Amino acid sequence: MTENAYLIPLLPFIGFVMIVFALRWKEKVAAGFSIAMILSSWVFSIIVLIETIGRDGAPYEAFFYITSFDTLNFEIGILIDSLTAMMLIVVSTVASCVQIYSLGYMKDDPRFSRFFAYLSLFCFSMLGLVIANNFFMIFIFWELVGLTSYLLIGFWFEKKSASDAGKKAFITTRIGDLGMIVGLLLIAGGCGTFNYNEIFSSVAAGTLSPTMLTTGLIFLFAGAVGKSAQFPLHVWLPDAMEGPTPVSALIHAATMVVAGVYLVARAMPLFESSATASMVVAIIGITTSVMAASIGLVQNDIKRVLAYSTVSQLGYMIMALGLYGYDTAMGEHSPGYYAGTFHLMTHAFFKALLFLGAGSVIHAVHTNNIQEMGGLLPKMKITAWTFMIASLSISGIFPFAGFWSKDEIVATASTHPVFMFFTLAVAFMTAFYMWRLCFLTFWGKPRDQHRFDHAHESPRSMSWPLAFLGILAVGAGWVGMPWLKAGFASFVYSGEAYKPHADYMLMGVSTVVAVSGIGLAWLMYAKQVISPDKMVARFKPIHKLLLNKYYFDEIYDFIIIRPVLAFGRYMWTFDARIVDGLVNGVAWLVMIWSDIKMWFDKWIIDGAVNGAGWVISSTSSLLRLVQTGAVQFYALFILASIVILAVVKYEVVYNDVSWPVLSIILLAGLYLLSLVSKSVAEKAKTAAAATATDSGEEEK
Amino acid sequence: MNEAANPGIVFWVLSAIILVTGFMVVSLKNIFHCAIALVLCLSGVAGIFVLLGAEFLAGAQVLIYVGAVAILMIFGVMLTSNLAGKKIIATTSNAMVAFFATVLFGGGTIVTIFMTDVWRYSSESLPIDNVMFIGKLLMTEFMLPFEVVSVLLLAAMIGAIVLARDEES
Amino acid sequence: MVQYLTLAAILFSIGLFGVITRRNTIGILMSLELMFNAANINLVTFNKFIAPETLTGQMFAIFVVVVAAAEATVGLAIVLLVYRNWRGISTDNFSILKW
Amino acid sequence: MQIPILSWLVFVPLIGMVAVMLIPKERVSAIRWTATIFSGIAMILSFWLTWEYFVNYSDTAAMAFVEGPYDWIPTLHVEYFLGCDGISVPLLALTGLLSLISIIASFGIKERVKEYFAFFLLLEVGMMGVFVALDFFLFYVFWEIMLVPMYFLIGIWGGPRKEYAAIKFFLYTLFGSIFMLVSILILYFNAEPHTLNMMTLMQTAPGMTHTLQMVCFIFFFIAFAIKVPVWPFHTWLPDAHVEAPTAVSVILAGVLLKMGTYGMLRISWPMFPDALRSLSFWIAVLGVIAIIYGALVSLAQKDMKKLVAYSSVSHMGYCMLALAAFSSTQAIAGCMFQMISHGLITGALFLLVGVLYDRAHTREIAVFGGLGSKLPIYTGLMVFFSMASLGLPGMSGFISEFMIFVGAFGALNKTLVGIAILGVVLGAAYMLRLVQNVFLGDFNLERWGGLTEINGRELVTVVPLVILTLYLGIYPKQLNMLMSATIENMINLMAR
Repeated sequence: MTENAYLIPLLPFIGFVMIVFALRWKEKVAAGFSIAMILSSWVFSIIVLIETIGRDGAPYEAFFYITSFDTLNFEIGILIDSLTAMMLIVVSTVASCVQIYSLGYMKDDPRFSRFFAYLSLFCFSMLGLVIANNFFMIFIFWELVGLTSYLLIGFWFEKKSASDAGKKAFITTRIGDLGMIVGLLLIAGGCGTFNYNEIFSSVAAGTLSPTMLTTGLIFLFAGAVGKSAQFPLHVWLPDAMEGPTPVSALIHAATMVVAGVYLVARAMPLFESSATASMVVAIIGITTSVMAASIGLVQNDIKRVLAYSTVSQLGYMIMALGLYGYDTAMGEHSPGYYAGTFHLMTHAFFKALLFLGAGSVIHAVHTNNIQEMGGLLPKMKITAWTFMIASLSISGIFPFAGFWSKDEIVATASTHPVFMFFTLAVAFMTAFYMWRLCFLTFWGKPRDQHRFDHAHESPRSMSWPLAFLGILAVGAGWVGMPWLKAGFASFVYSGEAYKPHADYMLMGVSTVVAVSGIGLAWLMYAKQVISPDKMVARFKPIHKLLLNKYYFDEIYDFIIIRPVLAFGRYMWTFDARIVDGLVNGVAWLVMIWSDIKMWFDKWIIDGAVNGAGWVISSTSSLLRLVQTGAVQFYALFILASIVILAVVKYEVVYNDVSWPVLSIILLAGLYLLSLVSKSVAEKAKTAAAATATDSGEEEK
Repeated sequence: MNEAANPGIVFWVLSAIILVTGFMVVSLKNIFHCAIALVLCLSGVAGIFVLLGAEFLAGAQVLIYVGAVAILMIFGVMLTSNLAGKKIIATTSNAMVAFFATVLFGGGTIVTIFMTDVWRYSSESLPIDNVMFIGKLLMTEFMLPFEVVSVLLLAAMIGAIVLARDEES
Repeated sequence: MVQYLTLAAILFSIGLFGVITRRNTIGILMSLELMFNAANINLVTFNKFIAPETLTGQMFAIFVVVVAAAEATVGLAIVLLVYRNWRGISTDNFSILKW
Repeated sequence: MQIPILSWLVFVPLIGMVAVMLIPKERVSAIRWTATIFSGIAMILSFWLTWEYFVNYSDTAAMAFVEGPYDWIPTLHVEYFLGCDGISVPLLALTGLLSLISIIASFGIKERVKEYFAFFLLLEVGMMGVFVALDFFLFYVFWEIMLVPMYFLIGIWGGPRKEYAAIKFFLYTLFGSIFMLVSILILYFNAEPHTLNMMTLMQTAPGMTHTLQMVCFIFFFIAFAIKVPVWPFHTWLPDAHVEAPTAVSVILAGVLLKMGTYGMLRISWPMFPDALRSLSFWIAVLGVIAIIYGALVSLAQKDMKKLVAYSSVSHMGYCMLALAAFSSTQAIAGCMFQMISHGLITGALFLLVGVLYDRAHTREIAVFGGLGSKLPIYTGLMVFFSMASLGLPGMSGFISEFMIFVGAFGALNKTLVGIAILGVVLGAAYMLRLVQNVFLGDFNLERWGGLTEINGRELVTVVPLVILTLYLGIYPKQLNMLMSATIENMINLMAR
């Protein structure tokens, strides 16, 4: 199966093409086909995973060149190693669940089949991204997932906020992509190849200077920052929640946003060589994590809380990977790589579950605002329980999946005190805001009776995927238990095998932190021992800052978007006024010049011309007499001219006459001509009379 | 050679007739008389042709010019002009100038003829059977011009009919 | 031979004079015939005295006669037409070359 | 002796023009179909030529299908000399395709149909001619031939300010042509023996003194830069595009702009390598300015056509950047790709804007909104080409831009190229703004309820462009193979 792994991304693509060109009008068939395709991909992914485990994670690579310029080859190929196999499973599993879930969620949407087409296209792009064997190809799919994300966020494009969010997502991630291009150009261009393994070996051989490598890696990481919504490009992800909830679950929680993490993990052999770049990665990661978690504390939109939670968790993973790179560069062992990828997987499952659960809730109560929910537990049992399982998981409670992966992250950070502090702070905040969400949504009394009455459990197409993901949210972490001999760590490890060991001390600390977070939330929102309002009042400035998300949007709007737009307008004015004005000015000058010339022409040149014209016209009015219009007269004139010319010629040729003689002859000729004119004048006089007499005679 | 130097008395008589009648053609006021003079003049030219050994041409001259063209002219005169017998100013007002110019032209030409004293006379004589020779030539060497000229005549004929036709008929 | 040529020259001049001065269109045509005949005399003369063996001169003369005949026919037809349109054939009537 | 296919290619449209002129002007549909058939023949010829070239000649850099040199005006050493190689063949095919498409897209023209199509075919003659001429005189003649029909096409069938636009276009181009003529004369008199043969001059011209090279280079550059158009010679372009009828805009963007870059690549770059080396940095600067400037100005546009027009400025800036990186195969190949793909994409965008304009009689972005729900196919196509325009992978624009970045990054100042890459983001910004404001958001049923979906004829014009855009984006290998030998040769020439 590994040889045919290209089928895994290709099947959803077939689904996309079929829906667009053939099945568009048959909604059910379209959805069914799409789901069938992604399920096949899922099955294949499992087979690939098993085969990869069988190979002990040895990479399998196959590719062909699409074209090459000079020595630079552009290739399309697949690389199956443990990381890829794991990603394939994650993506196809979540995608399958989400697609099935969408059957119910999008049931009455007028663009139902289009939704599935987009989802299929996304699955194709995402699977292609993870299966790629070179940076060129990853960049292609990187952009394609961006496109599908754009299309899906703006799926309900009649809403201005949705289309705005789509645009924002696309452009913000594109800013990151810009960095990624530069990074690729620096690294791949420097090495003369795009292929992962060739680049890795080339860098290991020291082709690139350390500065170049560090710069390139930081730029490359910019791509990950954009895609994984890291600080400072995180602003698009919360807005992206305008998209349909399954989309948020699939793209903006489980898969596309982890592409950045995947990229860092994929490029880890490079980061291992650059401590600076790795440190930048780690710092960005933890900054994001803290910032997003703190914003998540106060948000009231259920999906936005989850979005900030996603950002925060992604920051976790990035930090772990960065710390791993740093430690390795420093020659120390670190579980960071394993921790980051492991958390990536578990997070994908429980976050997808959270989103789908949130979607189920929204589906039931038709609002996003958690302040208007409450007490939904009895009405939506499956949703509520799976949601709470996922919350436990994300909070890091034993033995849920999140516990194992988060524990490894804490272990990674444990050697760096500052990171350790913030990591635990984030863990605390995460537990708090997740359980704030749970308590406000499912516990207590309904705060909006009307919505509560309306609420109901979702259809089976929606609840079954929840249940399935719920199982994964519990069990997915068990593959990474530190006591396993050949667990996740040994599978995914890229360098020398890392033997995870159970550090009960750290486990204890993180559990305490998580439980205290949950406890605080319980006190505030379930027991209501501590009034949230009082807390808000006490920390008013901070609360306001957090509620407004540190004013990032406003700041960007103020320092980037408006200036760029204004600059554009200014440039346009510049274009129309100055550049074009210059051209028109030149034209104007030419016009002025021609005006001057015209004056000159009119009075000086025209004067001369008119003078000449006057002379000519008076002469010609004399000569006009010659033009009698009578053919005979012309004949006579010709005859006379022949005679004169003949005489002149004769004299010159035979007699060699001098000019005086000639002039006499010419005078004679002139006399002849004057005779002619005279006769003409007479004729002119008589002509009228003659015709008069003629006609008179005729009448007789 | 001798003949070239002295054309003989017949020539002079014919020349006189031609010139006098020719002058009458251009100067008489009655156009009908002019036509009669033209007939005489052309007959004289036919005589000159005989003198020059061009018997066939002389015949053709009589037939075509005297017989056809002149008669055509007379018909033309009679058809177009009801003034056939009337006297009007025959010449245009250019007459004096024209006369002067023509005299100069003709004089110049004659002077040129006489001044050219080296005519390359041929020693041979005309073929005896003049007419047959012309016939042969027409059918061989001048075949194309002959045909062309036939077409021209035909065209002229048709053209004349078309032009002269009354619109009503 | 010069005598013949002189005769032709004079005849030609007479014809030319006629062409220029005749008022009557038919008169002009007649004068034209005179000029043609003058030319023919020249052709035949040269044929006889300069190149008798080929008869080319006579041939040319014949063609001139034919062409002249054609010209006369067409010319007269035109005159008839003019007559019908202008009710007269005096050249004073049509100085339409002048505009 | 093989068939003189290049001559046929050039003169088939001319025959078509004569045929169109012979048809009575009332028989409108006969005129349309005659024009279609003749440009169709030209297109088939150009495709066949491309195929033949691909099969038989693509591995050599020499001119193929050469005709001549035959003496034409021997006293001036002017020759009739045609030929094509890897850089002209794809452009010929593009010209053939876009001409046919434009003619089909012009079926909606109602007034003075006969003159319109006659001019259009004459325009095609000029375009084809420029790409195959190997004699400077011939080149110049074809170059100028195009001006006349273009002037009338804009000036008669254009929008409200058509006269202004037409005259501006005409004067601008003529201004450039004069410089070109002077430069050609300098080349002519400096060659010993005097010649106008490009192939000969290609060998001798680099031997000229540096000063003279600079003069010639700059003069040629002005002529070509106006056509491209390079900032700051671009101001004719928005006016001409906005006022021109749809099909003429397509040709203008699709082919005419390419003649500038083609001229640079064919003439000034290999002929004056010394001057090129001295000036390449500044050319790159101009390119980067064009990229950023064009994108920023696009961002501020209110008129769709103007937006696309300014995006052309930006996209052709990439070509200039690539040309500045003359030592890199990737850059030059990228430049060729960009020429082709810009022709396809921008051509299609103009067609699509024209489709909407035909129905709505306005092109103002702000008055539309939410068309996505009413016109799904049209929206799909428009979004497709917007994505192609902003360089989405899988479409031809991505390949070219990426190639240019790779090449330029290696050969030029990295900061400069980094700034140029900003254009990618700005490109996304203005295209997405267009898409959002026109197709997304609320639909004004009252005002636009009567809009009809894109019809069959219009689909016929756009779909080939979709296919080619995808084909070149997914499988660029064949086009690359077609050009690679020639490009290698070009680079060697430039490196002299």
